[in-house]
Amino acid sequence: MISQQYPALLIIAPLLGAFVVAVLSWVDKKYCFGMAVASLAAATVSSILLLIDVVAQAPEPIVYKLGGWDPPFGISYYVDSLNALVLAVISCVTLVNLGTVRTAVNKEHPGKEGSFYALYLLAVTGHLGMVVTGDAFNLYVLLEIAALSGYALLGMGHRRAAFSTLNYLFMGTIGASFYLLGVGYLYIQTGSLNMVDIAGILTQTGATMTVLTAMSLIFIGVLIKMALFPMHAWLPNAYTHASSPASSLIAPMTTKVMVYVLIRMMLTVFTPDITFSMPPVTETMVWLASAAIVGCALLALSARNLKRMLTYILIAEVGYMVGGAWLGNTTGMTGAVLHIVNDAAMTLVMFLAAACMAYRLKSLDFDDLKGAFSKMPFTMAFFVLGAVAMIGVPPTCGFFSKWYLLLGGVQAGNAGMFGGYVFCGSLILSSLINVVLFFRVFEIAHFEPLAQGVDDHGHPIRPKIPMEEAPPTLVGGLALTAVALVVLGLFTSDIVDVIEAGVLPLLDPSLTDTIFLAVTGS
Amino acid sequence: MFYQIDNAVLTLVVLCALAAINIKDLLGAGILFGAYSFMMCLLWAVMGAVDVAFTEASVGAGVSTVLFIAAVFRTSRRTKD
Amino acid sequence: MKILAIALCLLLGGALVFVVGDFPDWGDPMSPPNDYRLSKHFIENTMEETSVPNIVTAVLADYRGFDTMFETAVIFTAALACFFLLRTWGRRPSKPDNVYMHLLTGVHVRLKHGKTLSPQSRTFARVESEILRYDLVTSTVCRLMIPFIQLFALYVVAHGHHSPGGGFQGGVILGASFLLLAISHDLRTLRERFPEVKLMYLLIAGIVLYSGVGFACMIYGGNFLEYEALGPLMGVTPVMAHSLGILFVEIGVAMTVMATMILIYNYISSLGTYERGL
Amino acid sequence: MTILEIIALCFIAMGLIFFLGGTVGILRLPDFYSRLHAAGKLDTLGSLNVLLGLALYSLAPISLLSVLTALKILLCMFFVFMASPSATHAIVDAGMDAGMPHWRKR
Amino acid sequence: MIMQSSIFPLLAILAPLAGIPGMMSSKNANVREAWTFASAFATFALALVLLPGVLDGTEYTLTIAPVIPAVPLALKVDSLGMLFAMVSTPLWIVTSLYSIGYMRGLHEPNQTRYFCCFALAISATVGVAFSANLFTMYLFYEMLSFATYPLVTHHQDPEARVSGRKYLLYIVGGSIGLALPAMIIVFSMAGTLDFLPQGVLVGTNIGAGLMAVLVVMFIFGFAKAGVMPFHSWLPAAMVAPTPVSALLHAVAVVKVGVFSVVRVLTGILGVDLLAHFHLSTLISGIAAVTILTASLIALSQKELKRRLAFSTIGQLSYIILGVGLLTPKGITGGMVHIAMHAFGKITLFFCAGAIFVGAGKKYIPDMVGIGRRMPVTMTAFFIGSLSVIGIPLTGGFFSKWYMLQGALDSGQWIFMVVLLVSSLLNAAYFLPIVYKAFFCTDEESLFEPVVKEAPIHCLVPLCITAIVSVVLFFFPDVFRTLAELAVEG
Repeated sequence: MISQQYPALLIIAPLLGAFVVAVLSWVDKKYCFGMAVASLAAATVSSILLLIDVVAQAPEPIVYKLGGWDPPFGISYYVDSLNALVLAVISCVTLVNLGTVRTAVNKEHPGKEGSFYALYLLAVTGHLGMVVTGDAFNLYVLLEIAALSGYALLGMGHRRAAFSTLNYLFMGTIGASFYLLGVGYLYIQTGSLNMVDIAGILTQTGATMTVLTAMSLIFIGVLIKMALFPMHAWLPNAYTHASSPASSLIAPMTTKVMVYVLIRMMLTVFTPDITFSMPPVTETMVWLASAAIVGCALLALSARNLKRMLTYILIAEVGYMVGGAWLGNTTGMTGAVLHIVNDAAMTLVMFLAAACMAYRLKSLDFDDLKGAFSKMPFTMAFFVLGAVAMIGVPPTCGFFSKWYLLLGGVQAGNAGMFGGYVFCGSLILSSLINVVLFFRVFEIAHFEPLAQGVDDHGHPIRPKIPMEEAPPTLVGGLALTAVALVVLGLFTSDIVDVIEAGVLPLLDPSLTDTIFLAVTGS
Repeated sequence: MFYQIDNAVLTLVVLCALAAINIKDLLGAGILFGAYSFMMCLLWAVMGAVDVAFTEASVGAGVSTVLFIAAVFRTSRRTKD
Repeated sequence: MKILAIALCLLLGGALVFVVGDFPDWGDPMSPPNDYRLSKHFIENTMEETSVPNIVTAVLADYRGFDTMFETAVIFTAALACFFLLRTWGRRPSKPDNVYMHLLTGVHVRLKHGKTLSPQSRTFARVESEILRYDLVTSTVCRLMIPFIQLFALYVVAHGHHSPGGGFQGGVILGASFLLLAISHDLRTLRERFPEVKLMYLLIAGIVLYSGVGFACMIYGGNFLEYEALGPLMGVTPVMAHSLGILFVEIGVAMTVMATMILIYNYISSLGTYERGL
Repeated sequence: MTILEIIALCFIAMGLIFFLGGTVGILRLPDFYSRLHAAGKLDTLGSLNVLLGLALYSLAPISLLSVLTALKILLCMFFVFMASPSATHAIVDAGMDAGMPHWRKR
Repeated sequence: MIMQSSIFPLLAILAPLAGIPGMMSSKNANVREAWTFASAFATFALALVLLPGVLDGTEYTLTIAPVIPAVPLALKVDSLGMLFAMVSTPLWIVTSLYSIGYMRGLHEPNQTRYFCCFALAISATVGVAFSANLFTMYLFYEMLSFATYPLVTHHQDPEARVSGRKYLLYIVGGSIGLALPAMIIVFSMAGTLDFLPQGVLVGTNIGAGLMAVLVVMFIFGFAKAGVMPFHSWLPAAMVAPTPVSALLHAVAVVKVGVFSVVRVLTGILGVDLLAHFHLSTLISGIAAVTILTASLIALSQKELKRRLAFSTIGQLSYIILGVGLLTPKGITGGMVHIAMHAFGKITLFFCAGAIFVGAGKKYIPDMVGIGRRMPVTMTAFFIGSLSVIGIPLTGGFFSKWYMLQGALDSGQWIFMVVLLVSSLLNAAYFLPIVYKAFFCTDEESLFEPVVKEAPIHCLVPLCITAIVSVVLFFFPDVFRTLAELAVEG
């Protein structure tokens, strides 16, 4: 039965695809792209079919035993609505991006398209694997693949890309080491690596010192990898200097997947009982997220380059998700997961728009954006749509996750967590700052270059800027994703249903045993 | 086994690590890292993890040192900080 | 800044050491890692389930074979990343100088503007540069040693499920033997034996062998990497199929690791041109 | 304690003495070349002795397995005997190439 | 009350959007404007189809998408929404006609963009009118904000840039910074955002303090209503072409703001609940301060469009004041004033534009004697002023009459005084213009005989609206019935 193999297929297809692409790059370069798209499409299809299957049999998760070994002994995949949704989103986003960036790849990596696509597929494999896996150590291995291919993709960029990627490499390695150390501590305490199995043992042992240390190590590691505000310094440089196809892959994917890992660790491994057992910690995390939101929004104000600005907004969005997850109520958690979905789409739109602009403009510094509305009207139109989503205006999807997060914040505040109100305040503030940020870009692209003199009718004479749009494939992909923002927004209730099917059982102690049974069979 | 040997090797591991961090000469750092790996290999072997020790010896003490040295030769021997 | 970093390190290290007090005792048979069903299961059942005496290898390549596949993929990624980042074309001067050495005297001759001597010449040999001299003792001894090293490496690969060792170690040793060749002679010698394309194919073939075995299991009706499914194909019992599957997988790992080691060394030492190195 | 073991222990002890001498030489000799001299010669000899001693030691209850082990150790000896001096030679050669000066008595 | 599902409200919203591709792809200006008219008439017709049903007490509903559980994206045509649609859709036709004359007369660049954004704005306005819940209204409200930005900054010069900034700062800042949190608070308390006749907060344990805070957040949050101190975007936005100003200040933008406030006060917070907490004084007080201040500032403005802008600020607060009185008469008056003021004020703006097209004058002191050269325009201006001041024989009287009655009913005499004083102030800043335009000696006249009326495209619309302003005095039944239906719930 092929339908039982979806969890494996969606990892294996891009992995094998990467190898085939690597061979093809030595045989004939022109087949690389087609092969990459085909394998990623296979993964996307199986992830979507998997999502349908999982939703049909919720809340019981789908368990896939790799090597045929029963869960605690071998590695097993563990797919519930939560990660099935993230899988579908990540695979769709990467597929659309891959289909779109071909011309940009040809322009930016001449002669190395084959290895670019191979690394691209490997990065996708790593991230998908991190989401689908139910094994804490397997997650680390996939983290390595994702990180390594990410370093390679980001490092091959403009002037200072290699150096800023080196910083990324250091921070990424530190983060991964923290995670590994945490898993080691967990193993010492539990003797198991299967997430659900660990959770089962932890409910018996309770929050011992070792478990708490493991928890903090894992969370610190994951927070470094996702670049939450005080640990964010590596991200802006790495993403800014990278080539546009690489950054439009990594930016929508990496931070979101790491947020998913955080949520998975919070809910499945440590269970809400332990995770939210210390109110000061929970409160601190929400404050930290609020600080991240506001701080990064302010840092974004200081940026003079479009891509740098976007990276700071990206980090601020990480704060949204982390804060939502730590609010400690269902609404906030739903908002956080919903924002994973929406932010992946929004970030993709923004970075694809940046890629389109980078294709035609000299650079993405604000000074070089003058006249962009005249030069590339379609790109800019979709950029505006993406910006509107980032600001959080209905009916684009950005509004709805913000809605849930705000609602969760108010609920948390009403439940006595003052941080909830602070979180709401910082969300609103960051939305306002986003308005300023994006309209500053629009102003430069719309008003400048300023008029020279006045014509007979008293109207200013604006310099004629010929239309010079990016290649149709790039703009086409951008259009598709931009429209998807609205579509996602209109289908919010369906997405929320899926999310709640995934999150509610995890938050509900009475259902924990059911999942444990389903996964370990004992 | 003799825990004194363990302790001695452990001390050497820490010393090698500190020295590798602090030394200005990158070539020296690479070689110290090789020594560090070798000490780790000893530790693994003492603890009975022969497979790990084997890997550490071949990868850590062997090939990675060669790669470090090759990289140092192709770049610069001095660190900036 | 540096003080802050040191303080953070000390703080973290202190915390980690402090928590060690909470650990189960070292080697305590009742501690969770030893007492829990996982370790017990591996110790008691590995031989019956996989017919592999070395439990480490069994866990590595069978119970957690999926992890190992991705570790191999990490190695593959590293090689690909080095290719992607370091490989350069067209930066070499159009007509490089060639350096030849008179084998008997060791005198170096530099021919400008790309002129060459006959490759078949018995008295002159082309060398990479005049700085690194061709040393008779070293090169001869290395040429003597390298076959033995490679033999040993193959033994490590093939004997991985009976004694310590396996694909990783064997592959590294195999790769190291070629690095020794490159160091004792020069990069050109290695390059002639292993052109870049061949290495790349080897690199990919290794990991494809691994994941291909896994995929074949899927095609033959098992889960991914469920070697039992291949039993009928290979004509052995399911338990024996595990053992054989592990062997295939280890060979794949060795191929990838070896190719990676050589490739990375080549790219680093030749500055990405894959021409002339250290 | 059998005679074989005593002989083996003698070899091992002798090897350790050579090692000691080599270490003292590395520490005390004045320049690069003479230190390498000590390291190359005495370490090789020391390890040969130790390995030989170990080979004999492992023969003690003689059987196919122990003979095989002894043979493996002898193989190791062979390789050490080949590799160690030529490595020393290569290092000295590199030192000459790099222009490392000789030590001269003042 | 009869509920009936109908696709027409959605069609009415989509009709202007449907014209946009046609406008963008038109090679010829006439074809483009044909598209504009087609979609304008289509929108009006679609709204008109629903009018009889609404007058009979039917409500048309349509759920587009269940975006958030309990808060769907849904449309509802009730009497208040229909009232607003009846104001905005016919005026779009008139404004389009006027735009053509104005834009062609002045040879403005980027006319295609202008007409497209205009259509977008109207679509959003109709959307606000037909929203079934606060969320849907917020959606269209924001859509309107972003659609009008290119209109405000049409000239793309530094002055437009500054105005655009101010516009966004107040409008978007208000909606995201104040209205959205208020909406979240309401939702977290009530669990729904549907507009209900008695408000959604009935039955929750809301206190007077929070209620007052919500009132303030909504009134200031919907900054398009121009309540002081959130008004200064309005004079700044005067840099836009005059038809845009007409759209902004008479039809779409400000009215959407006021309409939103009215909707929230009646449908979300609930009139009875507001009265229960004695918040009438708060709402009306805020409005009264704005009315008086804006009228006084208007007196001192030299530029005609700026004077009209401050007049608008004052008049908008009439509506809020009327509703804030929380008496049936007052609310009816406030709602009817939406319509009456729209027709009066758009006439005035059309006239200002016509003067600019015909004579090139912007400042009031330069307009001495203009009535002799442009008699039609200035007559219309006179009628418009009368309507805005609220003098009988024009529609404006009607709404003010209701509001005065409402103030009497509520027993808050002070607001009656405010209304009367501000009417006097209105007269003080409008009538001198008209007087100077007609009654001056030949020496005083600043105009040569060559100055003629503006093009016919400009004249026809302003005549139409002026006539409608008068007609509304005699036949106000449609708007009055709709408002009364809305008040009765």
